[in-house]
Amino acid sequence: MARITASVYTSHVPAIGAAMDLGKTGEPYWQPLFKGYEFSKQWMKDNKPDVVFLVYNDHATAFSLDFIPTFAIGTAAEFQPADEGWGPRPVPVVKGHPELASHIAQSVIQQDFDLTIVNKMDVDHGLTVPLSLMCGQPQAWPCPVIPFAVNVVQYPVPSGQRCYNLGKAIRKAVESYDEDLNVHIWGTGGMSHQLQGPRAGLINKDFDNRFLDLLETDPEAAAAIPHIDYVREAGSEGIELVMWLIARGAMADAAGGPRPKVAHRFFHVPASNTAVGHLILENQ
Amino acid sequence: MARITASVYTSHVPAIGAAMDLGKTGEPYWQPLFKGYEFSKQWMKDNKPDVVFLVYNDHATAFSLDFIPTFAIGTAAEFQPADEGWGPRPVPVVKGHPELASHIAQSVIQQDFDLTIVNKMDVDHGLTVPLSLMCGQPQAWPCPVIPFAVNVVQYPVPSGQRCYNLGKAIRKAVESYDEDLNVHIWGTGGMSHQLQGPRAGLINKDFDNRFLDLLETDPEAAAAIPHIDYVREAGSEGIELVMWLIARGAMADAAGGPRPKVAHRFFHVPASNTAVGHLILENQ
Amino acid sequence: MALDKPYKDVPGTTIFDAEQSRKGYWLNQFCMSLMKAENRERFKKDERAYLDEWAMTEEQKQAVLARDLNWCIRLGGNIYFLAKIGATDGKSFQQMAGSMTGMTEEEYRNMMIGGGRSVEGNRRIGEDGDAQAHRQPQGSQGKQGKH
Amino acid sequence: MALDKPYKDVPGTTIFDAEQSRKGYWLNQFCMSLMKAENRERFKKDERAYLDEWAMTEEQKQAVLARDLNWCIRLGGNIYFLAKIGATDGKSFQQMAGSMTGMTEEEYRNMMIGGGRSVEGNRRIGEDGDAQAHRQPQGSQGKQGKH
Ligand SMILES: [Fe+3]
Ligand SMILES: [Fe+3]
Repeated sequence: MARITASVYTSHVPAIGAAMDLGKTGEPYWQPLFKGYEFSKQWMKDNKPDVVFLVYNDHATAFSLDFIPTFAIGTAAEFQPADEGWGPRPVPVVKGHPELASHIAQSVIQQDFDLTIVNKMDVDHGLTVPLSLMCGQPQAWPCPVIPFAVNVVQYPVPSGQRCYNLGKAIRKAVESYDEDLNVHIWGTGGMSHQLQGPRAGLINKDFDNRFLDLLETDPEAAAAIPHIDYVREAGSEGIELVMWLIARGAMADAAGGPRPKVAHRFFHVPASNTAVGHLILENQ
Repeated sequence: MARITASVYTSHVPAIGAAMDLGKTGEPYWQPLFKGYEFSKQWMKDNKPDVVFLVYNDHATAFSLDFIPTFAIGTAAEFQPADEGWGPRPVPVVKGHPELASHIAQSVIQQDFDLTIVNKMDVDHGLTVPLSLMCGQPQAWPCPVIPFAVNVVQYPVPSGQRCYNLGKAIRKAVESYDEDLNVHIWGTGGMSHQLQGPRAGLINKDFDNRFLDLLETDPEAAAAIPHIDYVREAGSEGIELVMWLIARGAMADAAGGPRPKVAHRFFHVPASNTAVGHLILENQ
Repeated sequence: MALDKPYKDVPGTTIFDAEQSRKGYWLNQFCMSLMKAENRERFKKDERAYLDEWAMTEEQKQAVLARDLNWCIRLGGNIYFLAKIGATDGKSFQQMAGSMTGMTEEEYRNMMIGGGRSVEGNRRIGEDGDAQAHRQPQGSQGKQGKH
Repeated sequence: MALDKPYKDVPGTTIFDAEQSRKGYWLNQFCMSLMKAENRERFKKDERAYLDEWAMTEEQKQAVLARDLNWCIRLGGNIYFLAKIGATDGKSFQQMAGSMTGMTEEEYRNMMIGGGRSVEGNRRIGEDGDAQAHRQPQGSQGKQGKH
């Protein structure tokens, strides 16, 4: 049977991808950030998953205003890195896992989550930057990836509680898949940032660190945070943090199991406009 | 405040649209069917809604396999009749109600239904045939229409219970809209039919009539019917009946109010491959 | 995959689930392309050449050329997609549905006018209704003996 | 419309809700078109002509030509869409975000390196933080007096 063994949380700032693609990771500005992911790259090698279920948001790339799915699961065999206006990132194509993705879609829809199934979609920095941070710059990504896109562009985005409950449903779905697979679930986006208006550049380290604390030890409390608190405290784009709750809800303790082990935690300000948070949790 | 005053249920067979478009409604084959809708056309004039919220399914028209939303709400200003392969039907363009549609989308997403918002979509016979049956052949449809598309093409479709609960959420959403609007909600598709394989042509009058009975007096029981019963008893395309439950869940009695009045009920076999059922319920 | 497929025991019926959808992806996408009048023209002019533009299997192409909808469905086709082929050929949904039973157009039409196919014997594989495998093809074709 | 918009009291912030989305539909769809290299070329060659291909309001076109992102946002633009204009101009997300504050690039960059903008005074309209309306534009431009 397939199992979710770990969850990974990380911000997905486009400038981080650009720094890697342009060979700037050694510059003083970027050095402290990439140092925080050295552990993670080794951890990925030591704990290589068979599949990554990657929760992210599309930034007006695959989905225009013509079509705004609240939750979209990618069931295709592959997904191309998108041209977001600067040209596509020079990273490997993302191979999907159509069988597991379709299985999860079926199971989760039957648990009353109204997914949109997507078979054609380019993936933007929201998905590729976390892969770069966790895997470096390989010729091919180390395993198949199931893209799961959440609408955080047009209000209303799904509530933290809805996301947390979705994580629980995904866990059930994975555990009802016959094949033995080691699955990681990643929640990406955030932490505090605002990219618009006179309030652009907002950073709230206290909120971010409290969120990381809650994620470790009291995810139910994190799930109860209302939208307006994210906007007010963590900036209009800080709302992306709801996506971390999907990954968190898929951990064993959300279903009555033991608390996960904290393998790694890292926090850094700034990357471009954003506070970077990162956490690796392992099911015990 | 806006209110849902009535719900309409009807099959949406493409051949019915063709019969109207080609002037065949007087032929012996079609006469008994259109006779059943004479009451309804008059009723539409006597009870003209300000907006129709029209639940239907797309038949591989606006949505290919690239993109399969479980629930999609149309928030655009207009929707063109689609070319399904025979050329577009010669019917008026469908005007939307972007303000109410967006309001419903926002409210229903906040009630944990994971809608897809659609701003560009052609509408097929699933939407236009019910309009033709209820309104005849006018130069323009009598009021704005909000298209609400449900996936019943690729399994799994949402459960009857999920659809019924969605109806309740839509009702709450409509009632929280400030403007005074008389809203009708329509559930379309079904009744028993199967369009594929050696079992094509299946009709089950007993199932259909019992479904109509339940819809009148015990919608909770109708909502509890599992998928497999629709397939087994009403044919593989009979599953479209789950859409009727969305309209039914939006009636007052689903929220503790009085049972609706049955204004009209009609049943006829066949229209092409399909049993045609039709019901008009009025909130008291 | 441990998910239930309770619909596997319904005779003469293929439920279009994720597995079928994966199998039939390009076949169905080809069908969608026939929603444009230009494409219908191009397809009609040279069916084989048009089909060769799509990443379909050879068997899927053969099934389309043969207009064998049951065959198309076995290969992952879905009736709402396949209907675009019928529309291109000027066929009605009733003609398409009937073609999958082995009945003539008239036989199928008469069955529908007579109240349609009965569900009796057609609920589960192993019963003796007219949709069961051992009773195909239906209509006069069936009476002439299997082929 | 009786739905809550609790986010209306956050200073210097426009939440992209259905109302903004409707207002900005064509502006944002124009931005999406810049994801294709050919379109970026055409836009750069003759911005006005390219804009005139879209059903945008004249004011939306002016706001784009002026590269005034705050103005674009008031007219329904969303930052993730507008970012395609910045990308076409070869600007980074930090340059785009900074441009909405009135600060110079260097001032904004230094604010970020210094830990970013504080939330203190910037939670609600009416407080005295640097994102409040009465303290715009920010940076040296603000010190030179309003214009
Ligand atoms: Fe993001
Ligand atoms: Fe239908």
